[in-house]
Amino acid sequence: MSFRVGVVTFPGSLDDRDAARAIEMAGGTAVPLFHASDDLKEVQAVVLPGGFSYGDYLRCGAIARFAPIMNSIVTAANHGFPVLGICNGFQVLCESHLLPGALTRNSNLHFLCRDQKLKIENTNTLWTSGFTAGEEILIPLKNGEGSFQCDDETLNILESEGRVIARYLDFDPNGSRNLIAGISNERGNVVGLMPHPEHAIETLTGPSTAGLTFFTSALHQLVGR
Amino acid sequence: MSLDTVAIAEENPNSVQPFAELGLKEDEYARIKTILGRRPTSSELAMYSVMWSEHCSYKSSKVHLKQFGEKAVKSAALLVGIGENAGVVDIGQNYAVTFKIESHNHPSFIEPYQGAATGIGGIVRDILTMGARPIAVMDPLRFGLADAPDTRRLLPGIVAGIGGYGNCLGLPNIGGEIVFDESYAGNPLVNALCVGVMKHEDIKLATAHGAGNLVVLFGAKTGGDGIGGVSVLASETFNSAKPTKRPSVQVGDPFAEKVLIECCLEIFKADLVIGIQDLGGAGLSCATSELASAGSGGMDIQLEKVPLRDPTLSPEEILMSESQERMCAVVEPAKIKHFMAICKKWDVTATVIGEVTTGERLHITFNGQLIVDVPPRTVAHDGPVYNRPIMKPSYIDKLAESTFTVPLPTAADEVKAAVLKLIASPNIADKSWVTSQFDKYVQGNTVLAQPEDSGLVRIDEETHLGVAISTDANARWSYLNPYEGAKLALAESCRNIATSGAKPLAVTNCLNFGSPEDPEVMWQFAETVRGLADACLELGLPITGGNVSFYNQTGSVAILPTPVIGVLGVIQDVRERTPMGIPAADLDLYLIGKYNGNLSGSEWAYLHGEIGNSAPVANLEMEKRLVDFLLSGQSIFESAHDVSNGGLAATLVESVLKNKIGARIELNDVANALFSETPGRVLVAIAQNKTNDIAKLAVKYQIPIYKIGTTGGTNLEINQAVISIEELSKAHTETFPRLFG
Amino acid sequence: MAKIIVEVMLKPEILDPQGQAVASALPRLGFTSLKAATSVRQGKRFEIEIQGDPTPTQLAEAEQAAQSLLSNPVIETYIVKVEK
Amino acid sequence: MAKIIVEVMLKPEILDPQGQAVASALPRLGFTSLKAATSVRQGKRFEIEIQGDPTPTQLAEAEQAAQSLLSNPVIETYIVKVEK
Ligand SMILES: Nc1ncnc2c1ncn2[C@@H]1O[C@H](COP(=O)(O)OP(=O)(O)O)[C@@H](O)[C@H]1O
Ligand SMILES: [Mg+2]
Repeated sequence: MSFRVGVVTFPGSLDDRDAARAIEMAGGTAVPLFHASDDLKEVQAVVLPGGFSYGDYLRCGAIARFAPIMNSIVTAANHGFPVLGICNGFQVLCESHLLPGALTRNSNLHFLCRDQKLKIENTNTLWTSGFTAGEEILIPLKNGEGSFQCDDETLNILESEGRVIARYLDFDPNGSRNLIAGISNERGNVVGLMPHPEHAIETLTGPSTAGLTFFTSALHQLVGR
Repeated sequence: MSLDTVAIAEENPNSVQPFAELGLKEDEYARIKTILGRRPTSSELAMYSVMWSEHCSYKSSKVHLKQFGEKAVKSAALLVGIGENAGVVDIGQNYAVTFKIESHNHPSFIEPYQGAATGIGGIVRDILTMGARPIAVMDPLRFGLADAPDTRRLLPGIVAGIGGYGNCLGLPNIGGEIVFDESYAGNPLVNALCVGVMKHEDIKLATAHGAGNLVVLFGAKTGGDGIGGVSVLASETFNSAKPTKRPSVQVGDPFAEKVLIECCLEIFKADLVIGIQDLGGAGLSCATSELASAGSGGMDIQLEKVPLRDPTLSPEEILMSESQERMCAVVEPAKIKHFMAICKKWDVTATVIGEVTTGERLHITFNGQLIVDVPPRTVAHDGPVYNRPIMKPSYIDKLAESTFTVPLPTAADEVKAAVLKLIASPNIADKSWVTSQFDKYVQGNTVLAQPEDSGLVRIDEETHLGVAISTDANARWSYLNPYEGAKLALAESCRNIATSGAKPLAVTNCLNFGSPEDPEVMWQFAETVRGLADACLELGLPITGGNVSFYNQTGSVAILPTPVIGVLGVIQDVRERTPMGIPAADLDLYLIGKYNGNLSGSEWAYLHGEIGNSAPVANLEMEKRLVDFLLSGQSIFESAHDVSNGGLAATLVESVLKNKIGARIELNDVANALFSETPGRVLVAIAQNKTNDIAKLAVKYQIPIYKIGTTGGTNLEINQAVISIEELSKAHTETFPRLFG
Repeated sequence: MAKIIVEVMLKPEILDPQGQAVASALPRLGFTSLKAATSVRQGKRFEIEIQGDPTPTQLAEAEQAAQSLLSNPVIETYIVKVEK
Repeated sequence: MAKIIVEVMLKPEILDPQGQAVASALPRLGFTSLKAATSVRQGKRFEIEIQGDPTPTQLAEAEQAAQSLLSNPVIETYIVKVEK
């Protein structure tokens, strides 16, 4: 059975083709979705890719959130539809209130591109089930506003419910609370991740192939293999 | 504000015009009058003045640059040569690649962030204009001393600007240079390179053919950017009340450019343009006159149709505006609807502003009044040409006769201290404080990027075809001997390409110099061009384009002559590339190529306040063999890293630090061996059972090779000197964060 | 001509690295009297310029825009005002 | 407790991509009455909080800081004021 995953292109999306490549490499079929349409084209999951939607001039993801495609995604996600937001996609998910908190300027105020070690904290989400608990992986991180911030109450909820899916290891790249690199919603179908798994799918172009597991995880769960 | 029309110019032939304020010489102004048979209108004057500026007309450099065409070998790979927005080369499999470097030195000094950002924006549009999808950028940079306060203002701003714009466009930054020297104080160099790829049939040219075809301006609206000089004209001649001072600073909108890129690529794919030109320096003046000049007919433009961001702009200013993120295309009427639909999809403003005519003249009207009536060629191509006086500077012979000494370490602890000192110096230190602000991963095809010898990008995911690019300049050698300096820069760039496993194919350049009106600077320039042209001939490489930046000086003191050379290489299978870092223990380390111990122009000498007395003499015949040696040996090299700035010491340390695998080295004449920057050398690591293979290659290509050590352990050991990887790493990485926070 | 102004600041409990960078630069650059500042925060200011006085609809929409678009209520607060 | 406020805006003739992004988003999101806005500009707001009223030295230094650190005179203008 084919596994159709939509990849949304907003004006200013950059890593959309890379996300599509990762989906295909994981064995799925990448389906391009355009911001201006609300048609999800019968995909079984959606990836919101990295980039600078609408230039991200106001706040990252602030304008993308209002795109027609997001209406469909928000509605579907509230009914358990799988969504992975990477970098700018994570920012869009927070702005859309599908995920709590917000991503703010890196604490050193610079854009930062580096190979970042992560610890996978939760393997119960759709997008992380292929990892072993506590697994350490190395994948690229590249953003200017990746510092995860939220109030204490939200943080407590995220931690106590095990919704922190990945944490930065060995190096704090941006001042995120509790070194949070990625979180999920309550149900585990919506995941936001600041680093870029789609850039760690072949050793030729990335620091590892561990990123592929995010995509194969969803594939295996949804196709039931 | 009254409008100066052609009719008025004919009626009032003797009106006083501020040509000098616009940078035109008296005889240049006279020449315009001769061409037109009357005085120019203020709009025409504005057009001629910018198009005949040094920046646009190459009036001081033209006579020299001719050599690039005259001497060049006829290369079958060259699909589009010098003269277009960027040259195009054939890399096989029906792919064509275009690449070019441009300078944005002066704007970056005034406003570091925006100056550098718009530098990236401009070169990317040049590449896009050829019909190519931009796939990567690079940024060779030069600054005054690293700890000077002005460098602390400039460097972070320039770096943030390059990242801010390039990252937002989704272009991986795959390399560049950062060099500090006091000669660049008050005059930093910000050069930007872009490379793009297309299929052969997609190549586009800047030309306007076919009477009745439409001229479309699309992209950002036109504002008052970059027209400081022309406001003088609008105010002093035609209006007693001066308009508000126009900003000469151009502000970039990378999002607008990103959308423009996608829009253009979709337009190209649907084959909707006859010709296309980006708007860069000199804005619409340049785009219209160049399109018309390269075409078969004339052109009529209705200037009032240009969408404005600032409604108070005068026609002169509209013609001159350097607002970013704009393009100009020539489109057949039958295709205009489709063209406009694609623009609409991407939310890009597009306006028909005129059409191609059967005549021979460029006519520009403003609300029905004729304000420009010129033969386009006279604006775009027939600018003045100067054969400026040249004079060999006296410092050259004085230095050549001088002897110089620098302290050299001998005992083990001295060697250790010297290596640590060298690798902590700003020119050699780790640059990741800078390069980590650039996205090198986007597009998912980056195989090698900084700090590798060259940037290497995959072009085709199925066939694994790829291209490599390196940019290099050694300004100290160019200062000592500009002819050899240019040759050496080209040789180094080729070597960097081959070290990574790619075959050098074509050359671009950005020649950064002081004032051409200074005969000594002009001599440096002439010698540089001669050297580069000779070197290209000898290496059999075509020059596909480039850029000249003059007037890089503070007061009467010129920068070091800085020819930045970019070489493009091709690699058939990117999986075969050779990385710089030592990948494993128990490999043999070989130094390929012979050193001569000369420390002139070296970083070690510079650290002791010395420049030396003579540049090395480039041995291009040997460099050619070295390239062949490296390409033939690709399959046996586990890693390869060339020896350049900082000598073998820097090469060793960088090779060790990349993967944190140590090495044990034995050297005779240790200090010279470590710190001399003798060109033509590469450090390679091979498996110990490959000794025979490398020896055979050495014989075949007559390249001397020296086994200097083995890999492994947690130290770099050089004879008796033992330096732990930790100590190396600390020395190498702490400098930039300490300087720039 | 009037301007509807929207001022957006990070909530006090949210880390403000830009404000912090300014705070630490001030004394370094010799502005020693400002060392006594208890806090430095950096926010955004939007100026929406309109012809004539703002209508009640415009003010209401500006308020809504401030809340939904111009600020993120998770981390920011805003104020809407009118300047002539 | 008082606040020295520094407002920094791009000069009117300088392109403001941020303001433009907001301007084009407003009508798209249904804030139609704001479509009539003649311009939308985005700038920065700094709040320097101090104990008690600002001294003349503090104000003078804030002015200087606004000019040299907080704004870029090549493309921006600033205003310094005090809020209680
Ligand atoms: N401004 C920059 N931007 C991107 N990469 C840079 C920059 N400066 C230096 N680099 C990278 O750092 C590495 C070392 O630079 P350099 O010592 O000049 O190399 P080489 O001597 O081999 O040409 C190269 O990979 C180069 O591309
Ligand atoms: Mg090198």
